[in-house]
Amino acid sequence: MNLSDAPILSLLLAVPAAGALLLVLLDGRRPGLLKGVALSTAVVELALSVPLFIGFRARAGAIQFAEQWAWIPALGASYRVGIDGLNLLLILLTTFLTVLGILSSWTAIGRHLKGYLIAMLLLEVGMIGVFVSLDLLLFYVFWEATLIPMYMLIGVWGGERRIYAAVKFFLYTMAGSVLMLVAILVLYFQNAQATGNPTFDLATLTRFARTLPWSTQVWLFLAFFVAFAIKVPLFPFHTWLPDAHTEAPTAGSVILAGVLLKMGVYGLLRFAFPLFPQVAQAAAPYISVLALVGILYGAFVALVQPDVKRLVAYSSVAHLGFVVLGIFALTPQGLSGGILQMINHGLSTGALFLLVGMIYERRHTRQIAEFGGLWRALPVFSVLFLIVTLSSIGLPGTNGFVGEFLILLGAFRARILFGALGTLGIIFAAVYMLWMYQRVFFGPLDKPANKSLTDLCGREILTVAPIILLILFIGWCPGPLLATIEPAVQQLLALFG
Amino acid sequence: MLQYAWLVLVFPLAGVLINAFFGYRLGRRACGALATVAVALSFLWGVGILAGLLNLPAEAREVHLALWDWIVAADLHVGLSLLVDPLSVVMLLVVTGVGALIHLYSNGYMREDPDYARFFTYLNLFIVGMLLLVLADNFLLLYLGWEAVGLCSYLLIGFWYQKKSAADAGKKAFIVNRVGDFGFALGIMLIFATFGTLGFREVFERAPVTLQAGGAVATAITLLLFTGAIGKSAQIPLYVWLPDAMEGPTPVSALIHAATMVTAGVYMVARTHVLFALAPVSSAVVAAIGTLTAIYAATIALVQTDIKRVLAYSTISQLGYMFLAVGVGAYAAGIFHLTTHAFFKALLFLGAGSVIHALGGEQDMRRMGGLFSKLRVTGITFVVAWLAISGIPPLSGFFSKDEILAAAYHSGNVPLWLIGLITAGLTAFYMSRAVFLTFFGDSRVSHEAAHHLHESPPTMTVPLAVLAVLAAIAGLGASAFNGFLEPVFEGAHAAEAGGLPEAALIALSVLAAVVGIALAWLMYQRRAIAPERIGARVPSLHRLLYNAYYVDYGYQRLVVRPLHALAQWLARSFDLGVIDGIVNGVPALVSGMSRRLRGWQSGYVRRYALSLVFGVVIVTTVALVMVRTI
Amino acid sequence: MSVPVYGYVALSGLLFLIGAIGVLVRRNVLVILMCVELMLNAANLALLAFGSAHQSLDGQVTVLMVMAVAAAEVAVGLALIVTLFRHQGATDVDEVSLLKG
Amino acid sequence: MFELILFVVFAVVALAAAIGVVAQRNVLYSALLLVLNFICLAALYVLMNAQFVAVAQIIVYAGAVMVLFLFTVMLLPGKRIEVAGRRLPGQTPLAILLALALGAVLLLLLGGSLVALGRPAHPAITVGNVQALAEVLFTRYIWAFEATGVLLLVAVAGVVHLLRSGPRPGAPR
Repeated sequence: MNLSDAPILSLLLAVPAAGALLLVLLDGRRPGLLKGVALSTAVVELALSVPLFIGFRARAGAIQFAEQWAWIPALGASYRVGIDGLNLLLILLTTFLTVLGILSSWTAIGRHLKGYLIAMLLLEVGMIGVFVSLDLLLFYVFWEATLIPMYMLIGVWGGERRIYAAVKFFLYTMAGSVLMLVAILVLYFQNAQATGNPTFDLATLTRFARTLPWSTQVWLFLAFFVAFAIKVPLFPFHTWLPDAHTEAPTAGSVILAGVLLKMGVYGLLRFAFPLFPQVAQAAAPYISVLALVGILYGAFVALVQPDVKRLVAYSSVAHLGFVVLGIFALTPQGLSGGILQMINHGLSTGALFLLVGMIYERRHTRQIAEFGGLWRALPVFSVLFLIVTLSSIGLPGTNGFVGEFLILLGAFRARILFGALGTLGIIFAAVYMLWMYQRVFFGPLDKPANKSLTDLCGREILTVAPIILLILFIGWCPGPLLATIEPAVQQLLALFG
Repeated sequence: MLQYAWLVLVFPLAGVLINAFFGYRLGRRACGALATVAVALSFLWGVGILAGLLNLPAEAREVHLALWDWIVAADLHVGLSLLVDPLSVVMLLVVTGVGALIHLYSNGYMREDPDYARFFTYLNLFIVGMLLLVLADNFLLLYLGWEAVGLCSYLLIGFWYQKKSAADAGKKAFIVNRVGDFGFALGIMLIFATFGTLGFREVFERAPVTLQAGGAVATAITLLLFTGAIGKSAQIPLYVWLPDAMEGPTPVSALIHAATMVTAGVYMVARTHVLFALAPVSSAVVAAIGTLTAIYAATIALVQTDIKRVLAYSTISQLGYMFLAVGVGAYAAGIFHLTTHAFFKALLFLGAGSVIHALGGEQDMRRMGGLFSKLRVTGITFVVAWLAISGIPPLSGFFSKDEILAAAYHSGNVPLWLIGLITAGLTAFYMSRAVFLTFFGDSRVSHEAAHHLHESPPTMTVPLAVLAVLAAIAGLGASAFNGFLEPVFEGAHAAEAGGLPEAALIALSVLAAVVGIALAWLMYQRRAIAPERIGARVPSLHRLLYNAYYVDYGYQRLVVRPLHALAQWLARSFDLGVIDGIVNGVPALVSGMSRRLRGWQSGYVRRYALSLVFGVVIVTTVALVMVRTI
Repeated sequence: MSVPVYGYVALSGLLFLIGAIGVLVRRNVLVILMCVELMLNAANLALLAFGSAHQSLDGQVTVLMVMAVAAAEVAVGLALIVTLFRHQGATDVDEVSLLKG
Repeated sequence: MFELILFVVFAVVALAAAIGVVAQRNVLYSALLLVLNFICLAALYVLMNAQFVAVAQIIVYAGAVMVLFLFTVMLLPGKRIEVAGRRLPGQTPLAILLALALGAVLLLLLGGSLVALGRPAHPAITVGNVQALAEVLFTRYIWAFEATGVLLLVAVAGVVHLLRSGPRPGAPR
């Protein structure tokens, strides 16, 4: 049987759901069993996603592994999934980070472990669903479905101000998604009225959207854009992020930074661009300015954050600014770099959060002022942190450089000034990350509480090591990834003529 | 042979991996030996490459080795590919040769340090980065090596990370370099936007056609590239990181911050000479900045009391010379000076390291003196290096410096030459001062340190001796060197203008050196002129020079603090106040309204019933109004 | 001379309003329940009056239904009151304000 | 004429009893006044030729419902008389005001059409015939009738459940 005929995508959705169901039925007082089941589910899921990469034909360009069933025939909504260069890597990133997320929660979660693991697996279902959906209603359902487990993860297993952060996260994202829902419905009804054939199918609606009057297109684009920009988050919609990140448990932060933010960019690429290419093109300069402001602003604000997690959160604002700058350059390098940088950011920031989580588990604080000279106590940890830091500041030889360089090159070719200002951002990235690194790891080991810290154990190293390997691999051989992205980029570029 | 040139990278890379994972298990000796051998093997392999290159006819000495595709996106194709030509081989040999010697030296110098494995890992990693830099066949790979050595520099400056000043210096070096890299990166992008490729061969082939000579694009590209060079090679205004970089272990200062990494900027300008040839304005800027830096740093070096700081400012000054050379089109002379400088400056640093080592960490020249008799090998080799850098014939520095001054003179820019000449005198002066204060005169060594005074072990003195020989005789190979580099820089010759004859120029430069030495001898050896008196005569000038023109202070005040204050304001007031204020304001408004409405939800059933009746009255009234109006 | 329909309806309205006032002002749940019965009966009266005015039996049928429902309501309501009393020891509605926002 | 007098008498008594129900502070008296009100209404039903309904009214309300009320009043110990305690401010005046407003609005809304409705043309003919009522009830309204039965059944079950569960009287709360 041909690999691309297997219903892998449905399996990807079903496996974590089944795992979650199994967890529901298990005895909540046996943490070992629960963790074992959750981890094996995630690993199976990861193993299932690998054939996607192997079976994917980069040159084919079209949607692959497609599946379609009627879902709500009366509404014209269908279960329509498939992958192309745009979402393949994001799916891999999701399955990969979920495994690491569960591994990282091995000892960190004290209460309601069962609920926690169920939430993680359901979150995975939602994320995969978002990435594979090719039907607007299906997409919307999955999009909202990711909110609930994440809300739980922050609100139940979070830090001091978890309720505030969770509610803010939920309401902020919800506000955006409601706009998107309105836009989807407008599109749906306009199409139904015009053609008499109600459908939520993306391809059909894409063809239809071109025929709408310009002002309608602008409004609809804006609605989609705001929803996605909040998720990204693009300046000035970013303030939910530091709170959510700071309060979320480690795995929550990893998934949030690694995957959930990418849903915003993915949404722009998958929906906003093809549906309203002309508007996107016209809006590109303005949105690029927002992205640039985000890059510099995120860097500045990150500089003075006293809390490591908050610092990383603001660095995410800057990094996602890079991504948006890249994709709105609407040039081949910019788009390739933007898509690649999504993966890169997922890896490096995910790793940063994992590492911060490990030190938090030991010291129960994330205040930079509480650390200092940690290299003496935790050499392995420090080296791993260093590599991830370097990836985050885009040092050549790490994945961050490839992405950032392509983005900046793309932006530069579109508008020289934007490229130049974006490049300025890499200076600031070095400033805030290295300063933080210096304050945490260098200097004398003078705090008594830090002296007795133990270095990473095998499981923890195992959690971070795969990311480190990927960081270096993508830094030196991004070829396979870029080749996967290429056809999607070409298709996007074809939209803009 | 040549197609296996990439093996030079593999040896140190293997050293990195082995030492990183097993360094401490191998033990101190094995770890250091492994690192040294790795670099030595690279050097030997480099010699083999040189032999292979020499076997080829002069015009064919340019081999491109494509290893694998690195970044491919649409029309961007960047390969991980190496370029072997005379220029890169010279750099390769300097890096691995001096590198191997310094590795050997480090075995002795770092004998006491518990973190030896980390040290040698970094050092080997640096060699890898530097080799990538000099062997790169395209701008992006050059940039990769560029950043990689920057990283190693950062790590090695901050090697003793528990010292705050060291960690600070490392960070400063990295960030200041990033400012330069900002320009470099933009330059690369502009090159791609202009040529559609980043490969050296393609760019240089197309440049004369695509670029208009003296045009804005050519000038912009070259100036941007030069910005990168300014950062890496510590020129005005981005030199501030190099003096602080002396916080690192002395072998690091010798290898990275004197002999190799800081010369990467010169290498880059030489490598892209085709572009600079098309941008006379940029070349003039390069020469001007180089000259200015040369004399500027030399004046600062006059009054420094820390021996490593003297050497650091001297390095900046000598780098200025190299830029002067490449700025006036004397690329071979620049590279030649780069090479000889690598020998004698590494030697000076290693000698200084040996002194510091012998004195148990003392770096202040005011507490040295009379060490020549105690530290024989160090003393003799240091004297050789001193004479070489001062430009006394027939030592190497004389040849290379003289070539540069001659080129500057012949380029028709007499002021540049004159400043260069004065700088030569200043150089001779401050180096002599350092030598006299350190090795001659009365001992001002503290009693404690004098007790432990000892010559360094052979692992440290052997490299000194080898380098001393090289520093002494390298000048003799000047014409062979130039001939070897000829094919790379073909067509880029400084015009031979009239004016003073060659001999007169030589005489003048030697005279400057002799005057400098003599003055220092009078002041610091004979004490005929008390330096303190001069300092007291113009205290403000002395303070100005001693504090390096307060540039660091100025940067701190004008750049660092305002930016930091801005960041604070953005984070505290703007982000939490304005943006988050709006975000939190909307729900606050809603909840404020609902708090008022909540009064109705009193929990009293009868109140609810009352509301219900009220609602009925309203509805019926509306019905009534509607009935009446219809 | 027969009584005009509006007489019955007016009486029904007055009874309804008295019942409503009772529900609103009294605090004893039992009395409130009685007032509700009063209102139901007022409605029944109106139903019958309209039914006879239109010569229709539907009014009477509806009243019968209402009676059944009222009986059920009284039964359940009293049971609730008893339960409430067991839990809260109160027959005063103002003492039961758990729904306070 | 005789009919009118009867109407007025019963109406006045019914109103007085209703006011008594609301105004009386003793719950027991309220219950008894409610019975009086029900009986008056039954009499008025007879005037409208709805004899069956009137009988049902007596049996169901004055009989069953009232007995339930009285039992409950007796069963619940403690204060049968409302004490003036904590009051909701303005509840009583507002209630009366709203009731008057409602009455006024209803009057304005319906008054005209009610007068236009006039008197029943032939008050004593078919309406009030028990047989006719039964015919309608068991043909057209059979489903409603059955549903009412089910409702009563459910109510019985509910009441039984309510009173069986929960803490016994006097149990610690």
